Amino acid sequence: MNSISNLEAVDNIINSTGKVIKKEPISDFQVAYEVNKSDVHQILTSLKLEGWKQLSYLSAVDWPEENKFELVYILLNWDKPVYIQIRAKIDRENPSMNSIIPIFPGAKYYEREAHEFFGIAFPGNPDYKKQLIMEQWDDIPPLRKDFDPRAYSDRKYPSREYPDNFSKKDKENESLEKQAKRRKRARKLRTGGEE
Amino acid sequence: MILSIFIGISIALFGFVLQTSIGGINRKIIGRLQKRHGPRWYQEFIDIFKLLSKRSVSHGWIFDFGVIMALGGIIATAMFMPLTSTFLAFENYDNFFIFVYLLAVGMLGMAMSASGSGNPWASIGVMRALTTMLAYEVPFLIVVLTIVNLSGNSSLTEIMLYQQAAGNNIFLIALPLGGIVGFIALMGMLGKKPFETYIAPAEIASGPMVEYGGKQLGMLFILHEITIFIEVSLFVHLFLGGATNIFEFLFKYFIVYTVANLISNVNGRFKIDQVVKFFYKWPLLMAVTQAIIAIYFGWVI
Amino acid sequence: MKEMKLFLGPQHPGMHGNASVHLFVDGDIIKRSYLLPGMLHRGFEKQMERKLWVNNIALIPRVCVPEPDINEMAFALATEKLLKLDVPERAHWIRMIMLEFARISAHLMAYGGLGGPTGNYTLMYHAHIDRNLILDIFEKISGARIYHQYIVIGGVRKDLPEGIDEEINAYLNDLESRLNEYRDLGIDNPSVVKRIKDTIMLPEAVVWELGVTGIGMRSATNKPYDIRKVMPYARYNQVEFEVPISDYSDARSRLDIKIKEVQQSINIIRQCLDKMPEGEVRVKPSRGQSMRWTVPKGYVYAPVESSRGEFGYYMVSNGGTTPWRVGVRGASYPQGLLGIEKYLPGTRIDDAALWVDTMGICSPEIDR
Amino acid sequence: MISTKYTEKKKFNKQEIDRKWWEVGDYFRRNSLWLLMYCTGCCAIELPPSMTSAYDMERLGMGPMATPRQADILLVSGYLSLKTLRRLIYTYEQMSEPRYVVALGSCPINGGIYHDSHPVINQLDQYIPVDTYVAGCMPNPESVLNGFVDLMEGIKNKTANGWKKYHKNYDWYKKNQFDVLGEVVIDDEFHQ
Repeated sequence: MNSISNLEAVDNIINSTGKVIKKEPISDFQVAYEVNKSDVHQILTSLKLEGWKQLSYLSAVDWPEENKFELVYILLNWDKPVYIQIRAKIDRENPSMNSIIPIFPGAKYYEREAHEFFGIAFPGNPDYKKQLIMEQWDDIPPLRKDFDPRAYSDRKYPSREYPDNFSKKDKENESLEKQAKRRKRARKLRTGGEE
Repeated sequence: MILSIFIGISIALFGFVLQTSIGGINRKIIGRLQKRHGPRWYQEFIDIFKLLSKRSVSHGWIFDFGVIMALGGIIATAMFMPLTSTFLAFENYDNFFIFVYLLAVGMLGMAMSASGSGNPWASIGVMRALTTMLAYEVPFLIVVLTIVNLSGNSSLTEIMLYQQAAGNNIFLIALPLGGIVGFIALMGMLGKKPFETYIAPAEIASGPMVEYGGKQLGMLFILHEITIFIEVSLFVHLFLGGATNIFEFLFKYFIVYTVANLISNVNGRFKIDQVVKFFYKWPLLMAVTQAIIAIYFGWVI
Repeated sequence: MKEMKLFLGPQHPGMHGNASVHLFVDGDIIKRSYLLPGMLHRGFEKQMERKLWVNNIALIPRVCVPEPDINEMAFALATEKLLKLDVPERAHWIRMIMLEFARISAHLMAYGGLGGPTGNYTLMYHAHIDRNLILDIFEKISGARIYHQYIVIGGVRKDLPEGIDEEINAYLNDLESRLNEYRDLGIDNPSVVKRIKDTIMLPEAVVWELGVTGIGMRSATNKPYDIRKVMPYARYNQVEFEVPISDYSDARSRLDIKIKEVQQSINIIRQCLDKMPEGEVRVKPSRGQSMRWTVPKGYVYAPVESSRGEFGYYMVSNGGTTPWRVGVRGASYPQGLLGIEKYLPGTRIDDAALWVDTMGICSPEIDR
Repeated sequence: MISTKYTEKKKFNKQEIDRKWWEVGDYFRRNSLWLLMYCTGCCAIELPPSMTSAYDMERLGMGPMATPRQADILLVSGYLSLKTLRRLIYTYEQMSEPRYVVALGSCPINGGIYHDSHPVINQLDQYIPVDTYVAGCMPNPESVLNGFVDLMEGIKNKTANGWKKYHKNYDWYKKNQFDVLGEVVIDDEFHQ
């Protein structure tokens, strides 16, 4: 039950099933592999057969500069305690990835959530298109980097207006007020005059 | 006749006031059991009057009429209830079977009204309430028939007088098994845990009461208080030898209700099938054994 | 009979938190069921991407409300792994005290929550008053009752106050003496046992299929699958404790394990108070002013054993002043969503609320 | 200055009698406030301590109730996502009058810590009238109870009349609700 030998075992399994683009050891109990999109299913299958039976997490990361989404699968084997991150990049335009439900049935709702938050399609998942967390969402998927929740919130929900003299002015706190004024000016300079 | 009706209505009103106050005191006692302060003793009155002062929504005439019918039925039942062995409104009309019959009117009125609301939780609650009723009625009636057989009369005052007569024990002692069955059935009638299945706030959102609000709920609360008054009084009269004066009645009433409440508050509630199985197993067996022992062998303590 | 549709929640006394179980029933038997999540969604993962590393410390406890400290711990662990930062020795022990108290409070809440579905409200009242005393201890340590923001990146916010040891010990003795009372009132109470025994079974195959962790997994597999044992964080490798297990998973055995875990947590806290060294409690994670902290590039997943199972943060940093992506693995995600859809049908209406309670479903962490 | 001229003694007209009865009703209403157990957000975690033995809300005659029809107070405990707001409005309209709304936490006041979050609304009183606010994140049980005592004062002084406001400005509230929620009827897997 030595964690170093466990990491080597993982290395062997993954190298025998697919091509590894990049390997990142993170700690004694965790290792990350970046693989091709086409290899993901095979690697997950062979890992599951070797005892990595639990899908801990499935999600995506947005990389707008590279124009890619990165899918992350995190697996865990309780008997040989190693977390494995399997990462694969997919295109940002019309993103799509075959579902892993046949391998890990527990992925059903993770995939639905990824579709809702990133707009990634998961053919093979019977109802990935249905809405789950949000109701009648009317904008681009919210976890994409180009979505601005501030702007959406300002547009959709009226916010409370406070008059300038809302907070009581205290003689002792004049220094704080000066500080606030200074900060406001700095913010104005930084944002180019916008509030 | 007019005087009798007046006395009868006064008894119903007295029952309401009595049960509401004792219910309030019990809430305080239960509060202490649960390590807290508890509400004021007159809180139940405030709750009921508040409900009557609210505006309410109607769900059609069956919904409204059912509540009124149930309340009327229960008040009519309470009018026949003797308080002591000598004080009652209608002489010779205090037969046990009158109460069994008239209580059903109240139950059915409530069932009708609750189904009239059209809420699925309410119909599940009504189904459960009627099933529970079927479950506890059988053993209870067997025990009561034994009592009727022993005392030779089915009038409540006669049964009371039989127990108070010299040489006879009260039936709780005379028929120990039957007394236990009677008390378990009383818990079922009162809807106390573990037989609270048809109210079950956490499962079916308080069942039949789910759609009631405002005035109808206030009337239901009054109905509920008077029903409890009738049921507990029945137990006092049948098993505890009734009362010779009003203070004895109050004392016995308070003890019975408080014990039932205390037992209720340290128990969980059964599922509906468990309620039925429970009542048709031990209480039924005990009731039948008691009947055989008492009637055929004549072994009465 | 026609299938009837019922809503267990969001406004329903049997439901813990703001979520809704949609039941299609035939008589009393559930035929189909769904959990409708999302009522507590507040865009957490998006919010965290927009806030500085130090600001996030204030935001994260709000992910899971009944047990906020695990969020702080997972976030701190993940960030420290990215920074390759060593936390002072004393901070580890203080963190363990906080985490174990949080576990006790969450278990007491869940155990008292048994009072709702089974109707034994006295149990609920008793459990909540003990939990309230823990909140008072939290208030003394960190200044807040629920959201402590105490476990921060690089240690804990401040040292323990003077004289808290005696208070903690007194409380633990008090609680320990009452555990038997809890058993009598709850899982050993005959009328409650009738409700919770042999219901809501969780066979081992289902555990692996859904990915259930925590008490559900340990009760079904009969193996000590606990992250504190399997891959220890903080100083869990230096304290002695057992992981309660069972080979039969029904509602009762899971609650039994909960009470046993409370006992183990009490033991851990006592050991922590004994073994805790003196010294610093906090180091600065990065250069410069806290508003300009940066964290090196990297991907990391930091798991923590919560009261409901494996709770983890997946964090991606691109070297900036804010996290690039934060993903939260809610511990009750599998049994909450897929479990209710697949394995609740076939049970009775009465059991739905018990599923929500004994599986430890926490809707804020599902919705985020 | 009080006029000393003789005036005929006023007879009680119907309105006056109604007002008197209403005041009697107010006494009962403020001493028996039933909460609706709807935990909309995270402030609900401080409700069990204030309801159960530690602070014992039942002293004040308050208690939790299972269904909206029976309840008097709609307790908005914390932030409201759009999805919850829809259910909250359904619930509010089901409650029997007079009904009161108490908002806990800073999120219903101005958005609080989620002021720039996409699914969370910023201001509750745009959609339903609020009688009492209890600020704080999260408010202690003491302040929660204090909020309820404030509401009782409000009922006594007739300032807690949000439900009347809702009737009076019904169109305005409906317009706001419609603006933010869009379609009222939802059609998805969960609402077949």
